[in-house]
Amino acid sequence: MNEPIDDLVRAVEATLFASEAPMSVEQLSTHLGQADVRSALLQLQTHYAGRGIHLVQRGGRWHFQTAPDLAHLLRREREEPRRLSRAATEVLAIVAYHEPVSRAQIEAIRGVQTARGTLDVLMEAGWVRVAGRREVPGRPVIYATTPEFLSHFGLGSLRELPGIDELRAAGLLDPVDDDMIEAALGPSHAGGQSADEAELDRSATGPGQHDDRVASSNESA
Amino acid sequence: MNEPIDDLVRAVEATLFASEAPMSVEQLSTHLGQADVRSALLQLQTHYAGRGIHLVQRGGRWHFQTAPDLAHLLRREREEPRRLSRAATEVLAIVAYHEPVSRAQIEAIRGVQTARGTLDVLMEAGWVRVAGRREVPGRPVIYATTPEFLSHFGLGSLRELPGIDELRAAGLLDPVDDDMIEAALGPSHAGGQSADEAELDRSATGPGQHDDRVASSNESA
Amino acid sequence: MELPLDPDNSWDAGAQPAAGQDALHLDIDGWEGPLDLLLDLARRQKVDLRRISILELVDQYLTYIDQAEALRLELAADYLVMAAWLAYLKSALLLPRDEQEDPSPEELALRLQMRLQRLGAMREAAGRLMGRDRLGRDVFLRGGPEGLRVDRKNLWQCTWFDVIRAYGDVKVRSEPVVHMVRERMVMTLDSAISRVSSMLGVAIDWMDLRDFLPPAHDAWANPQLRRSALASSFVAALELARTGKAEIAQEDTFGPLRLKAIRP
Repeated sequence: MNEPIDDLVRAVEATLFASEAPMSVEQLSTHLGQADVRSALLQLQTHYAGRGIHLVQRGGRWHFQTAPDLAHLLRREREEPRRLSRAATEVLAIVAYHEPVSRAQIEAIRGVQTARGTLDVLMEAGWVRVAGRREVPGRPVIYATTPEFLSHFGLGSLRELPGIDELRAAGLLDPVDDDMIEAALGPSHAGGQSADEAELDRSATGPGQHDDRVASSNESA
Repeated sequence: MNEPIDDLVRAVEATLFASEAPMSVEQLSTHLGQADVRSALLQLQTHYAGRGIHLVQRGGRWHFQTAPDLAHLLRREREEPRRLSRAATEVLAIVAYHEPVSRAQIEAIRGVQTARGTLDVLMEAGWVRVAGRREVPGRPVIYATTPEFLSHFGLGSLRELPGIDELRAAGLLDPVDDDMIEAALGPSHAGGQSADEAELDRSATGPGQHDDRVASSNESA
Repeated sequence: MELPLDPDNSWDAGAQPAAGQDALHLDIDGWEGPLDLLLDLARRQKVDLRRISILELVDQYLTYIDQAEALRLELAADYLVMAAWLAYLKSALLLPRDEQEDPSPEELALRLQMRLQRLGAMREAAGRLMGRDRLGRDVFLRGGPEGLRVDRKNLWQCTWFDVIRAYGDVKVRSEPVVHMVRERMVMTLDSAISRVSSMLGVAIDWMDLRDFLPPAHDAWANPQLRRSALASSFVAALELARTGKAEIAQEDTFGPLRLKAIRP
């Protein structure tokens, strides 16, 4: 019934099935005695394309997952994953589309201060990580997405973010330089603190203190 | 490339894939709206028969598992080259020259205590084995080399190990100066003791010590 | 304007009951700051954000703030600051140009529009992101993976030369330090006794012990041998005194030892 399958293809198939985590080409190759697994991966991807299970690549790592159109069958009996607040989803989108970004840049785009807790939630979910510091005065921490972010949202890479090309073409993803931030923040932050002061305040009073406005509201709005 | 697959087959495939435990026909059927899943299961079983994963039924429950001939992929051994420590090399040499030897004898010859781990390493390497017990009080375990030892070091037999005279001729038994002796005897001997005192100290460390005198010394002067 | 305060919970608590301020219901809940409110007002113009009328937007915002104040809603300061800035922007846009001004009111309006577009784009992107087929919600990994295990195995390395060199080292190190006394010329006790007693036999008076030594020439010139002869002769003298064959006398400490035969 089936044509015989290449041994390497079988080995890649079995390895990815058994693995508890997505595997990069390098990891697979190491596990399989330095074999070149690329063509086997593509063969498998094609083979599974119409089936109930798909082989996908997310951020350079490969894994099997159920076909999206069968979600209705599988979602049943499973607890709905907790939903992120609108603030958190916005921050996540900003990190993903603009990465790496500092908190000040996130705040410049959103026009409000961002609770420390919001970024913590995204880091706890494993979608956002600290990606170092920007070498500008104050050396602000910068944030970026993780491979888990790509896996979770079914993205092969950040280039697959919805609408990213259009947004870039429209200049809406241009880096927000510090002067711009200052000018932009002018109106909404005129009453208050600089980002640094806010940061200091926040660390003194505990996380998330300032953000009455952020942690509220639902995504649907 | 692939013929279209029946929706029920796809659903069964995805459900079994995502399930944390094997599922019975009844469970599957319940999960999939009372569908008759038997034929789908058989189709899948046939489909996967030659692949890297198989669909198997155990005690009335179905699940995917790695093809038996690929089970070795689940538990890989990675060999990491490691250099034998100096202590282990010495113990190995002593076993080779004096086999069968007890641990006490090894210690007596080396003049220092030998960590149990050292012999374990040599046994892990496959070069030394337990060769029984010596029929003396305490019945100490005795150690000997293995055939792997000979083959690894390219020896036909232990007789091919160079003898004392050959070692001397090769300069491997050249006299060491006083500093080296003191270093070997440890710091307590640094203060210029007489040879006799040193001798007494040394004989306290264990039996077998003095036999070496026969094979040793440079009284030729 | 005060919203439920739940700073530590960025996860949506689910069905959030609407605040019970029915009397003040002005569709004001849920703004995340003035920019958020502006964006919502701009969306109500039902045109592309790139084509919104900033003047209209400013009016809407100011009206909104007026209403809120009329209802004695407590507005956060930044809403008021934004209102003041927008009022200034409006007047600047309407009044005759002041060429000196930089940035120009048009430039400021453009920046505001850009910020609204930027925020609008991210908000939309967030929605599309959340709507994707998400792992654990829409698509699933294998439920019971066997797992891959890599056992590390040490591949011990050692050469034949390492082994024999190690053995050589052990041998050299553990070899007892043997101090061999080189064979050398000595006067034995026996010969000293016979020499001393025979010389005593012919002596008449006290004799210095040193006079019993062989003459210091040839082999006996060797200082080591002379010392050996002296020592042996001394012991011989003691032995002869013990057996009652000789007398020993010494007048001062470290003075010459003198011997004399005891005649039976």
